[in-house]
Amino acid sequence: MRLILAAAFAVTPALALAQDDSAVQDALKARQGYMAAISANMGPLAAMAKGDVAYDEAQAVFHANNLAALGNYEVEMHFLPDTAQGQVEGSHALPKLWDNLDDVRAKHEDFKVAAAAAPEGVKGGQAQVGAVVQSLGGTCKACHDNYRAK
Amino acid sequence: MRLILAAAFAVTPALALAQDDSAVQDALKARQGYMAAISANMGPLAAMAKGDVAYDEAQAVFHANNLAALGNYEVEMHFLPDTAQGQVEGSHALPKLWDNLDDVRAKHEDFKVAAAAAPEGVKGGQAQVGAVVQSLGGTCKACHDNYRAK
Amino acid sequence: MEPVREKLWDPALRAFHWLLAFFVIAAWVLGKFGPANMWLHFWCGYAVAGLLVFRLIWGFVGPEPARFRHFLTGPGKMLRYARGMFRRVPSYWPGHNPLGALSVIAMLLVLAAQVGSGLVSDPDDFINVGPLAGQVSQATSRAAVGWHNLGAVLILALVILHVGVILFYRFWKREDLVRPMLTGWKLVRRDD
Amino acid sequence: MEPVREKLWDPALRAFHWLLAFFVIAAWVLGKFGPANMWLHFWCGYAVAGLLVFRLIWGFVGPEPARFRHFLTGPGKMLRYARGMFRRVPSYWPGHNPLGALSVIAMLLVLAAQVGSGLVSDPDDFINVGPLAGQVSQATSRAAVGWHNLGAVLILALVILHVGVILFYRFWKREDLVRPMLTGWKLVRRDD
Repeated sequence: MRLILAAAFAVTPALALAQDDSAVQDALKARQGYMAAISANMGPLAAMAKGDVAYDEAQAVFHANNLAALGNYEVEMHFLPDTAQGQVEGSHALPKLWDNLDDVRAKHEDFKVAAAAAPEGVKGGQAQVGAVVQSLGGTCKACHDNYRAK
Repeated sequence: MRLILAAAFAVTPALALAQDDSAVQDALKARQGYMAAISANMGPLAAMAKGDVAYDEAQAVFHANNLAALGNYEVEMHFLPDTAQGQVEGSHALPKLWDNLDDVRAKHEDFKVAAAAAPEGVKGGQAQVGAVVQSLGGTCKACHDNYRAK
Repeated sequence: MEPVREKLWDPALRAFHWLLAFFVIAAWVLGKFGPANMWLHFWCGYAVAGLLVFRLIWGFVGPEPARFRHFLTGPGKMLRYARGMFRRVPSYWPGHNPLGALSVIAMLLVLAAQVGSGLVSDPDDFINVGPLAGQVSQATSRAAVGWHNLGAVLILALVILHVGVILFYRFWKREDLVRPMLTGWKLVRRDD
Repeated sequence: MEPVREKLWDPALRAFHWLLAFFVIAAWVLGKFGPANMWLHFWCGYAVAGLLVFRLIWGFVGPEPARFRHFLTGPGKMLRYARGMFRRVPSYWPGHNPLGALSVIAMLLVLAAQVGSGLVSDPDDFINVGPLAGQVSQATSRAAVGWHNLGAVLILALVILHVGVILFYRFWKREDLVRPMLTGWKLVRRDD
């Protein structure tokens, strides 16, 4: 895994040199779109957990499946070097993210594990959705607390 | 499946009314980020298929896994009604996409199937990657031809 | 003066014409209805590009009826020709007539533009990326896909016009333009 | 004049002080080191909010030493107090001294701001969304997370200052300020 990512990052600078700005823009688009997608699927689950929306198993499973798919996506590849807040316009990632890639990887792994359990986890009722939202939300917070600009 | 999506779309307008512009922006961000992510993973595979980059099984599998994860994501939820080109700034989706949602769904299913086969498919050498890129690229084209603004 | 049967179109020009027709139609059909992998469409495009280069050269060094200076005339001559166009008699014109010349030029220009936009197109599918797409900006290579689509519509319109006018000559003016392009021989009258 | 032992701090004020200390510290520690689900932090925050409301009311209707008008003085009095501050003698001050009053106000304002930013914060984790986050714009609720973080730093600074000054009084000026806040009884001298 490390090797693959190392290889990916070895190739990346070459691409970045070729068309720097567009590569950066694509990276921001991909990673911020990833977060928007997580958010768009967490939203309905959180609303169900709080009771703002009636529990609907099929819909809960639908969003949980989407989150599981996102968990399997290695979004780290879009965190190109030198694309932190202050380095490129529109980035909200703190520079220290890049100094703690092992930690970031571990936290993303936590999200992946929580998301993988979500499709089964949300079945059975509102309380089930609540538990899933808690476990997923915790992994959001873990990373946002440290690596997202406030 | 239809029912879930129907339910998803039944909830969506309520959200859209609550904070119309931000919901639309989030939808664009999520779906365009999804495309950017596909592109960012297809790129290295296409380069390998063409021989621009040396074949590297681990890296090919890495990107194929990412594409498989994206295939499992139901991006259709981000194609909110009235977010076609001409209706919202920055959209490149043609209005007829919304008139052919069954076809769009079928085409996304083709991508999902092709992407699911990619992680095993790319193993074995450059020619294998070529075949995977062909089958995946075909599903890109199928949808772009009809539903993406030129 | 009576029209005389003469060898009007040289063999190279006739070969050019039918090869161009073949490759343009093949490219067009493959483009619209062909397989997702468009390598055949690409090669048809390269063939069209080669044919266009030949035609450009032939327009300067080929036999008289093939030369641009022979059939590119002024608006006066075009108007005069257009005025007599609907008479139900063959034109017996020794080459591209003044109006047809416009159509020839339009066809060549549109095809050249179509080749150009195709070469730099990037439809974002990773399999049908034009060979020169990397030489232009991403915005250009994406826009080129749109121009290429538009070009296909223009080409269809020009081909329909071309075929329509040939049918008009055949059934209204009673002049067969197809056979001369196959055999080279045409009934012509040189009275101007 | 000799200092006299008198009942300075009323029971409600003392309860307020120690409850506030408890909930602020609990909220702070839970915020930094607590579990991902911050419902305990939230309830500490609500407790702080309630205590602040009490203090605001008590500042107008409570016993004399608790009233704002009693301890909010002008800069002259503050300067005079500051000048004598480093003498190694107890202040025997009958309430919040003119400089300490500044600290009280700073603490109350920062805590009120902290409660406010916490109520409208949305840290985008779907579990710790402030109860009033939906009442403000998304940009505001996101920015509020930043203000809330900044507030935590300010509170830490004020608490350290508060404890530092108490230690300074205890060991430099040889005046115990903690015991009066527990018992209510303090040695005071009313010579001004």
